[in-house]
Amino acid sequence: MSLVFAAVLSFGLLGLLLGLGLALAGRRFAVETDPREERALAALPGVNCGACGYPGCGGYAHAVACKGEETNRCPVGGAAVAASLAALMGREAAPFEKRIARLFCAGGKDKCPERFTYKGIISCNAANLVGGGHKLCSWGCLGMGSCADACPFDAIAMNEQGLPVVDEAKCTACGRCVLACPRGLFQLVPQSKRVIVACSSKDKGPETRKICKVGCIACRLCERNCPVKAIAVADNLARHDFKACEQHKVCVQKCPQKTIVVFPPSS
Amino acid sequence: MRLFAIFFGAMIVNNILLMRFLGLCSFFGISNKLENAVSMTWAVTFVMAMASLVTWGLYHFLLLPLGLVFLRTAFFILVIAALVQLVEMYMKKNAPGLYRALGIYLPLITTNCAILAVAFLNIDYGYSLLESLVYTVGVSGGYGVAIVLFASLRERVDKAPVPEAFKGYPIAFILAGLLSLAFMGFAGMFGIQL
Amino acid sequence: MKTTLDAGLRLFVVCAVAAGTLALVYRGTQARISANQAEEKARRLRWVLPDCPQVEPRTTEGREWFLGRSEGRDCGYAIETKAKGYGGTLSLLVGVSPEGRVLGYSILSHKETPGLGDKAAKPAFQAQFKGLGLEKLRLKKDSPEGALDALTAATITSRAVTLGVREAVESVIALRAKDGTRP
Amino acid sequence: MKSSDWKDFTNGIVRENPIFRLLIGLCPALAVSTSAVDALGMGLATTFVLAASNGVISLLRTLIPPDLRIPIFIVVVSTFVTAADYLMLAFFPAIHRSLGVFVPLIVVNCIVLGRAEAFAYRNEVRASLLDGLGMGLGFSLALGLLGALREVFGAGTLFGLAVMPASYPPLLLLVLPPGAFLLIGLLIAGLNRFTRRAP
Repeated sequence: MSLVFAAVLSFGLLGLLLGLGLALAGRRFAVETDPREERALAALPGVNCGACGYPGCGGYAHAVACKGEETNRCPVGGAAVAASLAALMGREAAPFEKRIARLFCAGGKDKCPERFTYKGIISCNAANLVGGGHKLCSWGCLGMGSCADACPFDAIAMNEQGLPVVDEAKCTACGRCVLACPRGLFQLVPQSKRVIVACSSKDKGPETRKICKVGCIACRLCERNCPVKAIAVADNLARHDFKACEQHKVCVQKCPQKTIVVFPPSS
Repeated sequence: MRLFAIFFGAMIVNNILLMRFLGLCSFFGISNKLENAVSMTWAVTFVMAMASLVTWGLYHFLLLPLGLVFLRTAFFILVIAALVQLVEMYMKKNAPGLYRALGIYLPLITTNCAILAVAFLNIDYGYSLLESLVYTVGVSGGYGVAIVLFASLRERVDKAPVPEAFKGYPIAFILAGLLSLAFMGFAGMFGIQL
Repeated sequence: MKTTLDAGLRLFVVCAVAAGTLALVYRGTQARISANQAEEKARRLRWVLPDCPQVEPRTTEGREWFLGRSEGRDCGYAIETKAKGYGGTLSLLVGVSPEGRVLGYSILSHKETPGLGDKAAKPAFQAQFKGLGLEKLRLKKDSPEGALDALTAATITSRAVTLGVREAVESVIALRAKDGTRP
Repeated sequence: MKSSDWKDFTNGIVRENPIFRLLIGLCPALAVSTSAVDALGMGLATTFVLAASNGVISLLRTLIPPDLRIPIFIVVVSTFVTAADYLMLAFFPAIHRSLGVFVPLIVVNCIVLGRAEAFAYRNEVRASLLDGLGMGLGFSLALGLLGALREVFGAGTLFGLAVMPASYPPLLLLVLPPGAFLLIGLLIAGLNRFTRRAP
């Protein structure tokens, strides 16, 4: 009988000891999380993409709940999350403008030839390292799809010209593609601004003309003809001021190279 | 010299992951990102060292004298589980970033076969306290070496043109197979056999 | 404070019940297990000392060994030895002839990897040991006059068995010499 | 057999097969599957422990406070494992001799604890028992398949009986640790190929 007794006693005591220890530790190490933070975290999409500038949703939830951070910083969640966070925190939500990732290059295989065929790792970063990229234009899109891989929402697909096409419905402007592109060709542009200069080449005009059929040759026609002066050429490259631009599309007709394009009206 | 042989044998020749197949559950799960692998190694090393110390003491000073050797599995695993839960609470309080990165994997460390196996091997091999500590550090070192190597390889393989069916875990397994083959090459170094 | 105590007590109850059941299972099966083991040992002794009808256990200098007798003459000795195998300790029962030759061995318990190390218990590997004296009891890969082929991919196990058998041969002869009870 | 029961039971065998789909419980799977007999023995022992502990845990689930659940699960599982170990020693000494080191390791087999936490703690006894059996069977089938493949190609025998022609040089790699990794990799790839769904 003593064996059973010894077993029961020793193991039971160990259990008691550990049970008390765990419960006490539970209290001593209790992390007083603000209940609002947990509810805020629940309202967030939980993709931890960091587009709000915080280390993941946990960080943003903490900032909103405890540091009075604006409730519309989560681009992925968009207006819905902004509204629910505001309701949670008892503040009215600030107006929220949906943004879309736009590619500032149109140099597909048909428009900008390749200097050599690249047979290495399928990633733009890798292709970019090999002799400055296999495309004739050292500024343009390499077409290896790193942006598509990086997109957590599958909003980017590569077309047969090797250019990424952004699906406006799926795009949540989380900014992953902006980081993924080694040549920084992606920018987050408000959805209502549909006129984009589809080029990022800072080469001189005659140089660009030889390299790419749709490159910006810095002829400044757009700059002179824009009724509201919303476009200017700097470093041989035209760029819109999206706040001033009122979508007259004059620059689109004037551009001899057809570099300035209008993204199709959002379906 | 004997301590070195135990250490090196545990770390490289009989690597706990690649040769003894212990601790695999977290090995495949967490090795997709390098920094996860590194922080996991620290957590495993810490828990394994503590567990070995406690279980060695428990065995020699409690179980053996009382003749309760048949309870050793229950005793060991309960102590390890409590230990991991304590580490989890401590991390939640003092290192929230690390906790968020490793959240799901902490309970899995409890079920990490390697830790219990090390506790058992320390007893079966009849190691003294010092020897079992050296063995444990060797094993956790081996775990670290294997998982960090594997994580960096896997990050590289994710970019390679892998056929559709092999993407994800299948290619990871084949990678592990090759790594294990490489580790077999260490057999016999310093006279430590496979 | 109450919830802490409550948690402690709950774990106490669960552990106590668990330990209780295990102790009962252990005591319940203990008798049967030792019966199994005793019967198993007798079977192994007969296997290791083939032509010795009576086998008497002996203890000299604290070590237990077995003396095999047939028609009033020694026909062999047997002893248990331990060796450090791949998966853990490996215990052997080794039969030795009066002239110090191996009559046979049997593995009592092992934790070798199934399919690899456990081949050491298979007749093929054991047959090599029959009739070998101390000088030949080595793995071929360990020394030139060794006569034993190691098991593929289980060198540690092969070497452990060899060392176990060697220790048996060396110690049982010495024990027999010191054993004063019978001529 | 209500339809939901059937779903619980088959869930573990195909859709959420522990080894090929959830990739848990790999430790014994790779180590013991060098021969079909050992693999199946291990699988059945695990099934017994899994079903029993699932049942008991879901029986007590109302009494188990959330932050104490892991230690209590562990105690329950280790009790069953040690009991299984001793019962096997008493009644099936032959199988026990080959599975020796792996029976205690069932307690840390991620499936047992995984199912306890994911399923048994949240569902009533009947479903948990079925889930435990299903999972255990899925584990045993996958383990058996692995064991058979490795034994046939690695040692030329199946259940110990010579299957391949004598001239067949056994592919020793399969019996060794690296072979197990490669084999599982290929099997999962094959599975993906047919079911057109990445795990």
